[in-house]
Amino acid sequence: MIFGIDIASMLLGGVAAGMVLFIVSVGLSVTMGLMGFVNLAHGGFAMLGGYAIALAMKHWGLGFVPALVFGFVVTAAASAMLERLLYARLYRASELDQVLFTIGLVFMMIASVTLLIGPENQPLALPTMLQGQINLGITQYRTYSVVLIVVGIVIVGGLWLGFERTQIGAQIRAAVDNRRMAESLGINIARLFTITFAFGSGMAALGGGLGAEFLGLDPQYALKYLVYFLIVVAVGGLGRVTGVFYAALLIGVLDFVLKKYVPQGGTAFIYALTILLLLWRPQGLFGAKAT
Amino acid sequence: MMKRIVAAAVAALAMTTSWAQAQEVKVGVNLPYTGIGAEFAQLVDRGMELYLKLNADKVRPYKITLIKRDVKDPGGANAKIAVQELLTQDNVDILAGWIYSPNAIASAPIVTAGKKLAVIMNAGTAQITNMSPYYVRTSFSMWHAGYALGEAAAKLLNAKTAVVGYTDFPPGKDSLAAFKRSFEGTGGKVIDEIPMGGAGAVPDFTPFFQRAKDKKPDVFFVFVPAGDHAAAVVKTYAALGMRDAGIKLIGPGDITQDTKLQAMGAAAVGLITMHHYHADLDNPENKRFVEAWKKEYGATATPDFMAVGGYDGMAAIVHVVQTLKGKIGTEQALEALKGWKFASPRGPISIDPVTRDIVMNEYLSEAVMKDGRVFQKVIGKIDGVKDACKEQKIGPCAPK
Amino acid sequence: MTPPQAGWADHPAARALASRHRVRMWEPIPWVLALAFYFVFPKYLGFGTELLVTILFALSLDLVLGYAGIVTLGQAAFFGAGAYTVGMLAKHGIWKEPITGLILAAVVAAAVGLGSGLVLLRTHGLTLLMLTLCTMALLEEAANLAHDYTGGFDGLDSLPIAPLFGAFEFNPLYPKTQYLYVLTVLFVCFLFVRTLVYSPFGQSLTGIRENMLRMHAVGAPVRRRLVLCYALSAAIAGVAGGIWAQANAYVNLGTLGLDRAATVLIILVLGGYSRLYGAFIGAVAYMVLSHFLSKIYPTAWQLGLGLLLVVIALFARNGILGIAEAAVRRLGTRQATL
Amino acid sequence: MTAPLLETRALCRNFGALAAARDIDFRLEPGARHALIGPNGAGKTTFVNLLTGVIQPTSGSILMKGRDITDVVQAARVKLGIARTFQINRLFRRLSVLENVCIAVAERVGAAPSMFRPAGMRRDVVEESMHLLDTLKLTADATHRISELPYGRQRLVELAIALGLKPEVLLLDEPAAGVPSAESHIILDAIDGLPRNIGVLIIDHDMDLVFRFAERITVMVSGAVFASGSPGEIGADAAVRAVYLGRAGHD
Repeated sequence: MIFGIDIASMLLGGVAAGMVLFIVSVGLSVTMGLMGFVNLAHGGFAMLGGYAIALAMKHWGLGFVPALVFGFVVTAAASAMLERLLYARLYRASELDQVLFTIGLVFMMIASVTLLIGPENQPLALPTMLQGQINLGITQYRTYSVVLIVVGIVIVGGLWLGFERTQIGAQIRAAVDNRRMAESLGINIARLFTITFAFGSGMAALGGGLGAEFLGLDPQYALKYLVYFLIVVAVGGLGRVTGVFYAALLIGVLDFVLKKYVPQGGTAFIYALTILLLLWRPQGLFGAKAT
Repeated sequence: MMKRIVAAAVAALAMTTSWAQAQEVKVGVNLPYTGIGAEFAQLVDRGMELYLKLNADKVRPYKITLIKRDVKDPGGANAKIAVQELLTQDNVDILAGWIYSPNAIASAPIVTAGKKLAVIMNAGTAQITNMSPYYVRTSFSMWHAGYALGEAAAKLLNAKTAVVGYTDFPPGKDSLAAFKRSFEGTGGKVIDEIPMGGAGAVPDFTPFFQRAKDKKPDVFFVFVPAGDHAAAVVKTYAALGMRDAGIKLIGPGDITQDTKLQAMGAAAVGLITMHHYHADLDNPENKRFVEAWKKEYGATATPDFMAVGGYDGMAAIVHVVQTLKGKIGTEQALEALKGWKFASPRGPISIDPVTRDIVMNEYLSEAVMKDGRVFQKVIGKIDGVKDACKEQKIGPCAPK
Repeated sequence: MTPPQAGWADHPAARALASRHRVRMWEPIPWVLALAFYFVFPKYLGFGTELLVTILFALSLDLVLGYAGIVTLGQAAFFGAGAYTVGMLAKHGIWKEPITGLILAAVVAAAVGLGSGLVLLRTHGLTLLMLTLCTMALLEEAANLAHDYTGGFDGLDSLPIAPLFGAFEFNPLYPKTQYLYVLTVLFVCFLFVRTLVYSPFGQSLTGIRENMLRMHAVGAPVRRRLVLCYALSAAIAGVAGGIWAQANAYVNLGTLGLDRAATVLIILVLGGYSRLYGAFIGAVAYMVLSHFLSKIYPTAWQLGLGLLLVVIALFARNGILGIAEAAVRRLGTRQATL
Repeated sequence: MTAPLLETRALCRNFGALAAARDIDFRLEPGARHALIGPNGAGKTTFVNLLTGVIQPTSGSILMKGRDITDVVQAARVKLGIARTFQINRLFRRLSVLENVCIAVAERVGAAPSMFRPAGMRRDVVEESMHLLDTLKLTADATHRISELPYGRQRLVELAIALGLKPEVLLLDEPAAGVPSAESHIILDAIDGLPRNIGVLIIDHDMDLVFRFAERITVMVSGAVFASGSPGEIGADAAVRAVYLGRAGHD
């Protein structure tokens, strides 16, 4: 029984952490897979979105859910503009130029937020009903973790449906698999890129807001979790929604379990694990075989 | 005739310059104005500036110029260059700042070579003041609160068992060592020690706290760096229902840093901390300090222990300037500070003439709800606490 | 097939190829400037030393990234390996002599490069990026965990580095010796890299960068070349790290971090990669800007830097040297191919 | 009878459920001028990739002069004398034409591992490369970057690189595709000028070129050898005409 409770709490904690990773990383995976664009500014969009959500709640008294919607929309719109104006110019540039450009963008985001709002952590108060503990029958657990898991499942389900059942989803899948083919089929790639990019950034914003309870929210957010997001994307495979989902859960749960039982190891495990996984399957656990 | 005028002019110029030199004292400040420590830099910076502003009459007739340098990160290298340039290019009379211990450690050889008074306003690793004879600390060492709390936990909170969770970097290990030594020395038992990730990014504390909860200790002693780590700790503690499980969360005041406390809200209620300062301390100096702070930086702004480190550090510098009449000789400056006493917002403080570290009161406080805000109620006080690490010559503080 | 005839060596293409490695008119300029810096800015020698070390580090990255086309985010692993080699040997009283210390640093870093290269260089793209990044992060964690030897988060301070040639002390406050020492080492390493990139080996690295499939098809042992290049680059990065530790008498986790790896990448791309002198231009531009912007306006230097990076990436694809080359070409001046 | 220059025995390669090469028995004799034809997707390029070691066969073996080289890696097969050109140009686009060839020649003569002597000072390499360019009428382009050349001339550089390896077996994957017809004779002339002991296998869709060049033709369909014989035999084979030439005729 004790053992069961232990397992349950570990799974709940790990899966909840994994959900946050998933929500932020999924956009990065799809944009990187679709556009082949190394977008290191993705964490910046999560940070900006998180701020939009936190500030809307603080200054306008918006509820948590409306604020999340607001954050999604604002970030998606802003990123769509950035994509049209700047990103689009670099689609054919080398990986390195893309890295340079997006790092520059992150610096600007961090500096702007620091100047305009301040360097400090931005508190994001959850609604009372999401705080505290919930009785799950076999065990008590943190309400918000459970909520996050439910939200994450809803999101992954929605994304899956969107990917598998909608026109635009089919187009994205086609373009991820073979961009030239998709273009020759008359898919408007530029429009597809903008939509995907905006949507991915919007998701990052949601992740920034939803994850603030665990990860906090400050200007440096844009960089400090980037490695984790990249690990999830690399392990999950580029452009794979379900791949990112499983990878995020895997990393979330393993990280949780290892930290709980072997805290002395620090984050070393997760790096070692990533190295082993990527050596075993360089295209990611769920990625398509590189051609 | 012409010659004489020129000579007079030169003499006058020479006088004005030497007069100006006597008037102006250059203080080279190194703080991480950008990067993850920017928030802390701002607090210390404001503390210094506020002291100068409130005590303009005490500074006169001298002029204190702050030359500020960004050290960006705790990496050490940038701090080293900053300190070196403050010494060799700006020819500062006094050095000040140091948020991060690694920066203070990296700068130590340069401070020693530069032979200038260096006032540490935050960095808390115990042995730092041993690393250069010119270091004087107006902030705290991890041992001040950690050691005091170990004793208090056993005696005042009647704790028999404790789990220690700490951020896995030197101040965290210091804090663990300090708490463990006094807690076990007073009859308690530390049943688990949990390193909780590095100081860089705030981890998700859930797995660590889950582990602590499973051990069912009387108290859970947590040291994490002030700021975002602390906010996450309090949230996680509340969310995992550890209070209902009868586990008291205790720690140095970093977990109830004033700037974060109100945002923690009800989750913070019941936290018990040992620290040398919080904004709710009841003494006239602190009342004046907090009021001035809010007037200066906005009604929602609040000073905290970092701010008071900057504030008291500047008080020490002004004392040196006044005592030496604006001509700063380093040996004399150190002499002037040894045994210097000051009525700080944190209560009476002095500089230990032997270790050049601060001597101050430690307050045991409990966070309670009062008038719709979280209030830190003092429930115990220890006067004149010295850094126990150096007092008892333990581990890294032992003379080599 | 008729045998190769003599006389082709006079063809312009052959002559261009044969003269490519010759020292160009302007090449002494950076070295003269570096030497002049010593006399003109004696107060800035600390900064200058850091700058020279950064150039050396960026040069090591240029070799793998600019010439062999290996996009890595883990170059600081080798910098750190070199720095910790020097630091740990000195702190624990095993080896204090600086020059041999650098050789040891190079050997250790090369061994790390060889080992990790053998395993990692089978991959490419994002996977390789993540693998190099994670390897570096793993080393950083290891250095943190082994604090009894490495000093952990605090690092190892006050390293007892012996005087250079037994005569020249490393003064922490006035790093004159350090500056000249680093400059000399940089020069030696630069000559090595320069020779290497113009050699047939360097040419084959360029071939691998330009078209790996073709290199396989001409019978080149591609992976062996890449691993060798990776190890050589690691050795140079190790020298950079080692000399950094000696000049600062200090080593800590920052030598192994992502910050350092990302910064050196920015520097190289900013200056212009696969151009040898891109490392110089990039390091000077980046460090001078960040140093002085942060002095004038400490809270906002990052904004200016970010803007600069964005502008460079958008409008000057080949970094600052790329802009210069384009300008020179537009002026109609004959430009030797680099 | 001496062993053939290159031989495959029951060579198979599957990609998942798809058999891209099925039981291919193939012989390339010394001095052969052999053409491999077949409809798109017949597995011709896969076959070349198997011969050069880019991919490994699922089963079967490859022999060179009687020696089993199935497990020999790609680079080592080049050293044994198997060279190829690619269907789509794979060149060092930012390097000069001369350098492109020099890289191959340097690799062959064993100069490439050398780290100290400047590449341009290897006169033997440079002169041989220049000579090759001359053979292919590329001398005037020697200083140009590949990216500055028209596609057709880039094809010639492909060939020059392969010739720079002094192969015994030369595999040409559509060497004339994209080359203006006025220049395609340069390719055939160059092949004609090769020593007679070299075996050449050419894959092409250009039937004029194939029939002009080949002394023997193998037809592949769906990953398997469909027919093999002299140009006359293949031209007269009704089945071949039905599956391939006939269809091509309708295009």
